[in-house]
Amino acid sequence: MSETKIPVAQANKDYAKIKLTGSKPRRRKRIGAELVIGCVMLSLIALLIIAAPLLTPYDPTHQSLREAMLGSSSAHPLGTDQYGRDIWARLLYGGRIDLFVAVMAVFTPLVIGTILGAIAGYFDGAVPTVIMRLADLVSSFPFYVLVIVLVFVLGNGGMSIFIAISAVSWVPYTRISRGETLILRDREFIASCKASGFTDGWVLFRHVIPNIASQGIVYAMSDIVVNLGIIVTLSYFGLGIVPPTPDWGQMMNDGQQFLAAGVYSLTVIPTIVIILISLALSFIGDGLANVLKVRR
Amino acid sequence: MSGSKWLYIGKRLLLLIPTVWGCATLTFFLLKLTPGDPAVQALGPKASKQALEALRESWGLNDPLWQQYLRFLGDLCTGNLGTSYSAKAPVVELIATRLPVTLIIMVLAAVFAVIIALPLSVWVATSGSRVVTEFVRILNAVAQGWPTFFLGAILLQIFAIQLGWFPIGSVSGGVDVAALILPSFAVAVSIAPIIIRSLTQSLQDSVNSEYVNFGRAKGLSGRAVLFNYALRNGSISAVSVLGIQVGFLVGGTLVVENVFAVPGLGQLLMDSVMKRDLPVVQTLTVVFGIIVVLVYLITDLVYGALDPRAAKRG
Amino acid sequence: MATWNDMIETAEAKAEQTGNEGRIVNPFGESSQPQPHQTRLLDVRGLNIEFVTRQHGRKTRFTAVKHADLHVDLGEIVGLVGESGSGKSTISRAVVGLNDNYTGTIEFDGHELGRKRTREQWREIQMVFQDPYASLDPRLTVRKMLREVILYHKVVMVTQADEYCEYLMNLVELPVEMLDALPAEMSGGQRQRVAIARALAVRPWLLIADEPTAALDVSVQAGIINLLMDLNKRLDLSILFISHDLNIVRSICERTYVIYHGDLVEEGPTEQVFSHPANAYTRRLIDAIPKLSSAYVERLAAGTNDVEHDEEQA
Amino acid sequence: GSHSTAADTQDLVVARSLETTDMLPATGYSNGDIWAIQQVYQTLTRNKADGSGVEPGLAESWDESADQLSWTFHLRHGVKFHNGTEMTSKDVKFSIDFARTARDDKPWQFLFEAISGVDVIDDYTVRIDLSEPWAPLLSDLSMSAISIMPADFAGMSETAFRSNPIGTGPYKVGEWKKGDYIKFVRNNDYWEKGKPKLNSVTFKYVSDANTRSQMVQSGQAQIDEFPTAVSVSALNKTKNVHVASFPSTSLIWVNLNNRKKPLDDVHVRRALAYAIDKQAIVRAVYYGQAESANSMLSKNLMGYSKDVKDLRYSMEKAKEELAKSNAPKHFSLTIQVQSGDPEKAMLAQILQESWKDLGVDVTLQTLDSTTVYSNRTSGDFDVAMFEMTNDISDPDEWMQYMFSSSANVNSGYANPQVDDLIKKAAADSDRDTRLRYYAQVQQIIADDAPEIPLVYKPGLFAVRDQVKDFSVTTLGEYKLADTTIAQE
Amino acid sequence: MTATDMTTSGKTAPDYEYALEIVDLTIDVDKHGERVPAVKNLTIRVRPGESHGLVGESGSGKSLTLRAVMGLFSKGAHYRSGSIKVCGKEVLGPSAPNYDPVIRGKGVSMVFQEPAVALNPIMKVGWQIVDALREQEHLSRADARARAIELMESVGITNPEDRFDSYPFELSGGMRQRVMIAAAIACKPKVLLCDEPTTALDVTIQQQILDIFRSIADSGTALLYVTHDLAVVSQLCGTLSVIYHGRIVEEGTLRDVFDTPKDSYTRQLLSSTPYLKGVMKAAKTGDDNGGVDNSVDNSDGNADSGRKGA
Ligand SMILES: Nc1ncnc2c1ncn2[C@@H]1O[C@H](COP(=O)(O)OP(=O)(O)OP(=O)(O)O)[C@@H](O)[C@H]1O
Ligand SMILES: Nc1ncnc2c1ncn2[C@@H]1O[C@H](COP(=O)(O)OP(=O)(O)OP(=O)(O)O)[C@@H](O)[C@H]1O
Ligand SMILES: [Mg+2]
Ligand SMILES: [Mg+2]
Repeated sequence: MSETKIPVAQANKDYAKIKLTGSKPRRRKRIGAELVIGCVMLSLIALLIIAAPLLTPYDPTHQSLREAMLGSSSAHPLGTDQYGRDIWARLLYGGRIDLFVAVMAVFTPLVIGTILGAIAGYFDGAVPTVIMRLADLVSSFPFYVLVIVLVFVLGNGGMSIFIAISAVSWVPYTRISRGETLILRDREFIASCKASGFTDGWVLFRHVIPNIASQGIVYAMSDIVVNLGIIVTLSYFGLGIVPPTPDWGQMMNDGQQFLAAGVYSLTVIPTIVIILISLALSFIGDGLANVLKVRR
Repeated sequence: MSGSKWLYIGKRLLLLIPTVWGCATLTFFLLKLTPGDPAVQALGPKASKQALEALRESWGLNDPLWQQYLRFLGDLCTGNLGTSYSAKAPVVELIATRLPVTLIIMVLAAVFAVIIALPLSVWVATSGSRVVTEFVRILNAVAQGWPTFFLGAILLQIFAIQLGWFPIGSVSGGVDVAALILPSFAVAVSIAPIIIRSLTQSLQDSVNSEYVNFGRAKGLSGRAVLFNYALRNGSISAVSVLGIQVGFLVGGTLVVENVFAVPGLGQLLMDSVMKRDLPVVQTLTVVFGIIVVLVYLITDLVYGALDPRAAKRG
Repeated sequence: MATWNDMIETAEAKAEQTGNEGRIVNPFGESSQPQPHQTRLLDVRGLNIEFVTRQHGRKTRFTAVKHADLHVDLGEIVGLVGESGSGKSTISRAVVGLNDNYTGTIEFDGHELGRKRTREQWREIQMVFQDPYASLDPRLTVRKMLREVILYHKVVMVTQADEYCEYLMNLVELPVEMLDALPAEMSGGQRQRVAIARALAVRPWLLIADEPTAALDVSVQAGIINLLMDLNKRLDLSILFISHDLNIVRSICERTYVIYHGDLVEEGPTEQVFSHPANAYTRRLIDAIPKLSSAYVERLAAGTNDVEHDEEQA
Repeated sequence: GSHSTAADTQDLVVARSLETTDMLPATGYSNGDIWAIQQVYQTLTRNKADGSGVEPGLAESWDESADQLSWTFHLRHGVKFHNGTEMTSKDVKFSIDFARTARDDKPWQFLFEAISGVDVIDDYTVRIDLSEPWAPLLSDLSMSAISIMPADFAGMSETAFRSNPIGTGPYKVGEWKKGDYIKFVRNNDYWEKGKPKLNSVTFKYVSDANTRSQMVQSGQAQIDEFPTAVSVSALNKTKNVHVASFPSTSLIWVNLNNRKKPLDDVHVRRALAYAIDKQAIVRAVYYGQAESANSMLSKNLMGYSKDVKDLRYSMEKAKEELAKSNAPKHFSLTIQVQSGDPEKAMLAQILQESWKDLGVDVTLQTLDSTTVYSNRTSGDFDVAMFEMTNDISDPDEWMQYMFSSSANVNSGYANPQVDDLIKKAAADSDRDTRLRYYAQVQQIIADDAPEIPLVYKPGLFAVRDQVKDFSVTTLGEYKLADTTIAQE
Repeated sequence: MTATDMTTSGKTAPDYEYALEIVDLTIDVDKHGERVPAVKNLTIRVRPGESHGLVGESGSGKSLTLRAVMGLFSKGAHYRSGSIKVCGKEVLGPSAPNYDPVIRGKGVSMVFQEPAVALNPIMKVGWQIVDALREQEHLSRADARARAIELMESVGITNPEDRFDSYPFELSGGMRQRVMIAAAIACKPKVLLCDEPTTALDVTIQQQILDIFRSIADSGTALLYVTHDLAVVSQLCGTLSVIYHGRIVEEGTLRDVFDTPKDSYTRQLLSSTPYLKGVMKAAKTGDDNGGVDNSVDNSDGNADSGRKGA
């Protein structure tokens, strides 16, 4: 049989044969040390919070006014607050609602904002304009007015805080997602999807959004800490999580009046936890950015 | 500045109209949704029911909502911003004394944030050292997790009480900038982490970019490359992040104003919401809307000045 | 699992039986999809494409393609050459349906293609893009990518999809194992083969290859071009081959169009265009082709290359 | 620091928890307004420092007619307004008429409803006619709301006057930055010779309690109004700073909605009252800087009876009472708390926990003060917490306000016997009789528990040692006319 | 083309034989957490005024080599051993373990592959030439500007005065590449490295750019020209090296290598050029062979994993 092809570099051949063991290739996505550290830190904190009943005999809401403001002892490892409640117990239980609200108030806007941004970036015409104008409007509306007023309308508590934050914080996700979509839209694979005859909705949800989601997800990591900060701030104005549900914002603010008396521990203890979470999320954010970075 | 630039600015300023209308409308209905009677606030808890009713009538609070809304829009269009229910003074007057405070805090905070963020970001981006990266990461986490009221208390304790460098809640006539330094710094600390993150990211990108390599290949010194190539390019994206953060600050400095006893718009806003002082809240949201639009415009102009490609992108 | 060779053998055996000489027969049998009726598969007449660009707020009209008449016959490989920005991609995007903002008519198999195409019409014309690094969804494995388009267009049943994917991999001469690879794990040439496989998956009649080798190494280019020629022959696939590499066009195309600033300035059988260019621009283009003078290549071309065997034995 | 100059210039800075928003006497109602109005304006009668009654103010003396329906006031001579004009009867008539006539934005008007007319007898004599005998009149006239202003606002419009107040007080308004501070400067023509001694007094609005303390600690301010109880010991330890405690009329109490089930059942209310450990509250919330309250009348007001037996903490009794009631075994209550008030929030949490043992499921609802007060007026609440101070030395206002069936404080409690006692007490001019009536009312209220008194709070002030002769009256008036600042 | 003013100093007899001398260079890169050599014992010598081609497929280590000469290792690339001398002076090697950047600009300079990303996007192109001149030649602003305009003209930029104030994004690819060349040769480097400078360009433009390089070399500058396009090499270079998987597999003069390639890889490279018209036609008409090798076009990314998987 005579060679009729364009001769090609034969030497390549040895290297070219890809030997893949099994049917699925081992796709070792390199999970960086950052992601591991961050996840371990966060899981530890989460574990403590979930296993709270096992780690403390105290009811975090149980007051014992006669045992208020005790220092650390074997009975109360972190002491008690001004109601005589065990601080360690409050710290453990306090994370439940805070983290739940903070995470949900990131997740929801992340999903909504990403979809809206993708739509705004992918299509031309009136709908994107409306979305972006709305985003402009919300972002020029003072955040705390909206939150505070919503908390008044809906009654204070985790649900209101969640709704209020969500109502505002979809905007950055929309902007991020739109920006990414605008870039992606010019990439040829979107054109190639369209050329395959896929409808716009199909392309949007199966190709655009999965490819742009990573940026928003990475941003969301730092947003969780921001949300914790908002909960703390609302507590400062007495609009946070409703007592007696233990939460960190309330704990910090309970400690606030003691600052003038030179007692810092009440505020410092929950602050340290939030800083640790912030650190963990920062690791996770960077780690995720590396993992989610779509290799070209 | 070319003619087209003015045209652009003009167009952007036109955007103020829908923004103002949107902000005002949103506030109007939100406040109407909230329980609480402004008349009670105005007359105090001891006032009689008849007095309350009479006051509500005279303020038109008993009219149908749409009438109130139309009247409100009419007032807004004619620039009649009304009189504060609680301070019983013209809203404009209340806001005018506080506006400079807030503006100065915003500007100073932006400046401080840059002063904090820039060296740290450059340090991380250029050193390439793990230790530095982690050190700055911890700084960021601490800045993010530290509640503002606590930071404020500590700053006051150290710089106002121990060292006596800055006044607390100055009572001098006019605006005492010295009293605004600590609050601005506290604000800067709270926004610095986000700026550091984005600046580090973009600096790292630009430090590793091909144009920086080419700059070096041409024989430029490290400093020249850092400043003219890496930093200028790297700061472009940070400018918009800073702009958004500063925009967010408008009215978001409530805690700082409370803790540092500086009378800014945030505090007025909080008080007015609490007091159901509709005319003040409405005017404030409009003012905030305008400031935010202007901040974004300035951001975009700075962005455009830094990045010649922006003009092309439109 | 059937190897490529087995597959080809069965295919060829089938081909012999059915007298369908030279065509690879789909192991799943010819589907119910209709075959083209016309020899003139694609007929573009008076295609005019304008872009409106905004610069500093001013609209400027720019005609990217000027009254182009162009046709591709069944089983033909037609070249379209021209310098960067001359409008090659613009034409191809209009033909394939990515740009509906044109005047003129695009007829396919005797029917005019409307602005809104049916799924069937989308299927008939497929395109391979210039940059294999950008034209594949980076998140999807080859299998997912192929399955998506196969199932979307209902080319085969779900249960047969995997087998059909393997068939496609064989068709584009990729190892079946690579079905589970991500684009990032593949070389440019392999990606381009995947892109071709995806285009062929829906059994198009016309393949538009928009500079499919421009981003690839010379050594890799050859493989892709071989593949395209092969497919053309085996599947009776018509190909509109767009390139600015005149060497390649000269090697594989039967007919060639030369485009210059949106004008189709020359059209004719490739050999004639290259040896007797009628247009000055075409001449300039041809003159610019770098000439490689290598005695070795000459010997190779002349078929008198025996050195290689000697060496290999040594 | 920059604080060593206070003594040289005799400029006093008071860090205040409340803002001054309205200095028109008849309309300013918050303590932030009243205590500022009192620096600039004066009234015909003045409250004695200990709150036990009134003494002459701008009126040097007065006579009551035999039928108790007409009072003649003799004005002090030579009192000048800040604009230099002398105060005369026509100013008094104008001011009283302005305060008492029905206007939709005057919150105090109800106090002066008994006044039927004001007549100018001569430049220094004024007669006030009453529609019925009214014992609290002299006290009422000491209210800041009825301060003496120049007739016709000295030619200004009401709005202009509101921002540029003119009174006869020791200080005049120097600079007023709304929402920030108000600065009073010495009135050199003040009628009390040798007063005031300070050049200026600045009321600086600082809502954050920590910051107020810090201002005094740093010398930025000389007085901090209402340091938190917990910071008292730390402040006392600070060099050059001490905490001064003045008697006050402040009462912290729990308002129950007597109309709502099951609070309409007296046994339930008593059970709730019994379940509150006031002693523990005094310790945990006030660090001993308060006193547990036995009566719903403030301790330092005339009429207070220390013999009133309150429902002392006893869980057994609470449970017994509850057993007597027809309340369900478990029921829920909502406590409304004002946002931004950590003290009440803390009390509410303690109540929540205290009542849990009775099977009461308590929800806290944080609302802005406007809504809390609106709800109190409209009866839209179960339980709410309030602090009350009185503005006049006579208990009538308090009694009317808190317990009468037409009370502004809407607890829904209506007891004809109480109404009758209050009415009789107001009409009676005999002090002892009045006291007896009031003691009776207090015991009835204590037993019926329509409202539950918690603690009496003193007025705490963190003061730099250099401040001399600063005092606050029981009714909250800042005595700044004698105050001086010494070198530190 | 005004090439006269480009490098006059090159004509005076230098005290070194090779303007660029790379000996036994080995460079490691991080791959999957391991450090593997990507350039192995590479030796290339270029005389002043000579154009040397470095040819190889994608990923063979061409850019790494050039970057080593520039001392511009990116993250993940590490110098291991060997020596690089520019004009007789060792810039990287046993006696100079840390790259000495002093040599950049006047000693050695480089033209990058993608002018779109290698020019500072927010700086006017003129200034990107001027800043090199000012830093290295200590020219005044005005002098540097005048010189930059001359340079721009010399690389075939029409209306250099106008173009001076353009931003890179306002220029076409060809123009950008010219600007980059002008900036790279601004300080008259003795050695100019070119990393596929025409790959992104049209044939017609490519031809013009090649002319510029030719005249630069003529003026005495040593040119190390990296490409995978053999035709370009045959037009420009006198000598060439063929690199394959980080190793030089063949070197010599253009004629030797092109006419009698010894290494099998070189041969396949030559034979894979699609200029074999006759062969092509045969392929179109002849019968097909099922046994085509499956994947002929691999960058070494897969090669490596393939090797490891085996
Ligand atoms: N969406 C668009 N909007 C405005 N102008 C466009 C658009 N798409 C293409 N053009 C312009 O149309 C002209 C032709 O572009 P086209 O992409 O068809 O060129 P090409 O021949 O494919 O070039 P290349 O070889 O670089 O791919 C160019 O000048 C380009 O700038
Ligand atoms: N910084 C780096 N980190 C890790 N690996 C690298 C790095 N730089 C290059 N490599 C690897 O070294 C090998 C050679 O890369 P190089 O860029 O020199 O190739 P090249 O010959 O220039 O290819 P091309 O023609 O595609 O430009 C490649 O396999 C590449 O993946
Ligand atoms: Mg194209
Ligand atoms: Mg390279």
